[in-house]
Amino acid sequence: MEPAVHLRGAVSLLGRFPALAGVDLDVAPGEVVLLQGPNGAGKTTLLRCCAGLVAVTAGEATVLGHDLTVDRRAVRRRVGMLGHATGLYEDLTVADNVAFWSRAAGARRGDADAAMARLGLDGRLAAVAVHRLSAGQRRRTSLAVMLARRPELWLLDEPHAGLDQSGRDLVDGLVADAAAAGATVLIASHELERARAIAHRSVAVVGGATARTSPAERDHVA
Amino acid sequence: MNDSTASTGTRVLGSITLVGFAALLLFGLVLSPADAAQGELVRMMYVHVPTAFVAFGAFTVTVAASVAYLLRRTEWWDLVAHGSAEIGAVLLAATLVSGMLWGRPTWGVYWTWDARLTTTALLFVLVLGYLAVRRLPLDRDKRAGLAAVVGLLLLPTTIVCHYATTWWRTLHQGPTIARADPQIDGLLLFTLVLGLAVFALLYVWMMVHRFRVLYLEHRVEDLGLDTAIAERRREASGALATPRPATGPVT
Amino acid sequence: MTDGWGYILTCYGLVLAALVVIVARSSQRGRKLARQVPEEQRRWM
Amino acid sequence: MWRDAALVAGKDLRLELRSRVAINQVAPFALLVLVLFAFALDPDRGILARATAGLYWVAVLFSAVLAVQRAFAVEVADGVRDGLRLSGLDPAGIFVGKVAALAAQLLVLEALLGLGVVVFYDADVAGMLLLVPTCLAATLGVAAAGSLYGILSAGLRVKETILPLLLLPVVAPVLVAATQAFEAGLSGPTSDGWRWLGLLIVFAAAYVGLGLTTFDLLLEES
Repeated sequence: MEPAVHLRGAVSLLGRFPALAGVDLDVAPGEVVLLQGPNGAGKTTLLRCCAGLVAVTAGEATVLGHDLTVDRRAVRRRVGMLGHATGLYEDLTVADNVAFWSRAAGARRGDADAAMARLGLDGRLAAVAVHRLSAGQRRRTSLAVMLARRPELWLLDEPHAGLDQSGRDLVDGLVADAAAAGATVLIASHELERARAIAHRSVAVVGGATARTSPAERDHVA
Repeated sequence: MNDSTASTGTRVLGSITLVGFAALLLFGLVLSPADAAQGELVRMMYVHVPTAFVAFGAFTVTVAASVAYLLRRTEWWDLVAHGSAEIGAVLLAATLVSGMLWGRPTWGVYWTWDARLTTTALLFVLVLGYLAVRRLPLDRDKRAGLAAVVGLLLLPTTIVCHYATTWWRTLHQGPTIARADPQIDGLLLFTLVLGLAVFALLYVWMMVHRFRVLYLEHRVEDLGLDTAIAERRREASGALATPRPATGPVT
Repeated sequence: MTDGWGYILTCYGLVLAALVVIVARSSQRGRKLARQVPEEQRRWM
Repeated sequence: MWRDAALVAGKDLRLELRSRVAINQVAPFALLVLVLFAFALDPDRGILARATAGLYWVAVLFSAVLAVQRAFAVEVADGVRDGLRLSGLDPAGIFVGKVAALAAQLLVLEALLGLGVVVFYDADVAGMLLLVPTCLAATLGVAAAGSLYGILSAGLRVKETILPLLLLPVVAPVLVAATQAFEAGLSGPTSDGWRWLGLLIVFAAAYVGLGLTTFDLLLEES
């Protein structure tokens, strides 16, 4: 089967800094892969490359069948990205935000409602403006936006950061469900224990390059 | 061989330009006659009109190169647009200064809010904005894209300038050359054409040099890049005892 | 009408001086950069 | 494209409804400019009456800079730009939506300012037939040029200073044409006024066209 993500010697420049200096990575469809490595190793850039947000300047890069060195836009509507930033309009309510972004992606109204319910955002919170939310609640809203878009490739950058216990469990559940439904998931995380538990395998990223893979721990995934 | 942006071609071109300037000074200040209406002041025209023409030509090149950059995305067009705008800005400044110095003795004021003056000043400000975008500390490609869009926008504004000129009736001289005024003295016309030719040559000469300077700036920027990638790779291999490429999927 | 030679000479002088300064600075910068870039990348020589 | 435009415009108007930045901050600023002109110029009505049209449009343009800054600050804050790029929204649709929302806000502002000049400057709005289409065409032009430069400068560190430098010279023809048309309109419509209106329409068309073709690039690279 064609891999969901295929990178070979991928180089990506942030200005004049080679954030990625030759990444090799193959991820099969439906696989959950943990990217681990120190700060500044290039994990975030790697995820942004896969989302088609950052240009791959050299090497091969194919995501969901789109050759990113030719066109990095077509892949975008098929991926969901949870970054450090929320990607939300501060002055709009939670419901407004989820409705806008999911409608932009062509999702049905029911998807948005279901996503909000899944993340515990229905009821009172739905009508609260985002700038009044706590960091964890914002994260949940971003996750709801992502869930409503039904991406085929999930790119999660530190998904557990800033969440309480139930929020973390929620993230793990979402990842498991996504993988079960056939979506591919890349997680960059420092919470190794938790992330290893949901990932099929992990890949070390150091100095803008991938280094090694560890054996799978797939028993934990339903 | 040599450590400059000059080549045989530019040396020849530069020599011709210098000789041209000497001739322009000779004809403009000595040989050409005083005008019946303007007196000696007509000599200002040999600087004012050619710089204006060549400046507008330079911005036309910038606009065309911006369009070409947006279509082709090659460094060449980016450098052409940039270099041409820089030279155009200098020439347009010369146009404004010579125009003011001409206006003071003829009209009694350095500046009037006449349509053509106003719109030329406006174009100057637009170009300053364009060059400000050019100096932004951004990625080269990003900056080139933004500058190309701003450069492209010089065109609609210049067209509106033109309409404003024809609609606002003012004291500015009409387009003298286009009418091919028969009263204009032969030597006077020759000097004007000489001025045009000399400033056009100057433009081409400076353009070649500016292009090369800007090209070198990019190459100097690139120099660090290979080292940076190598360093980044060393960081990767240093951190791991046994570096080897990632294996394929485990499926 | 005055003959206005003062204006004329100022005009010519200013414009020529500005051009000389700009050409000189540009060529100086060119020299400085050219020394840093390997010869094979300066194809015009 | 039209669906995306409606979605973005609706979102922007809702955002204004919730935050009320335009009505609580930009509109008072515009009135303040009018009052300051009255202070600066001899309170002798003669000068104000003669300069009314010009002062009106200067006030509109200064306020428009603020409105543009606001409209695009929300699009680049906290990862929203990445969201837009991933959203699958048509960039041309986003442009049209932004222009529509901006134009709607500017029109409200112009109505307020119109009331202001009638009250403070004792202007006589006789030539409504010319004034209204002039406002519409000028507003469309300013909104289109503003959106173009708004997205261009929004991601830059120097956005506050570079936006007026780039935008104000570009919309200067609007200032000239709208002022001339207003002067004609304030003293009863003449053929001269219609000609300036024509120029405004050409300007608006040019910038809408440019925006449709280049917004994609600006969203990508600014």
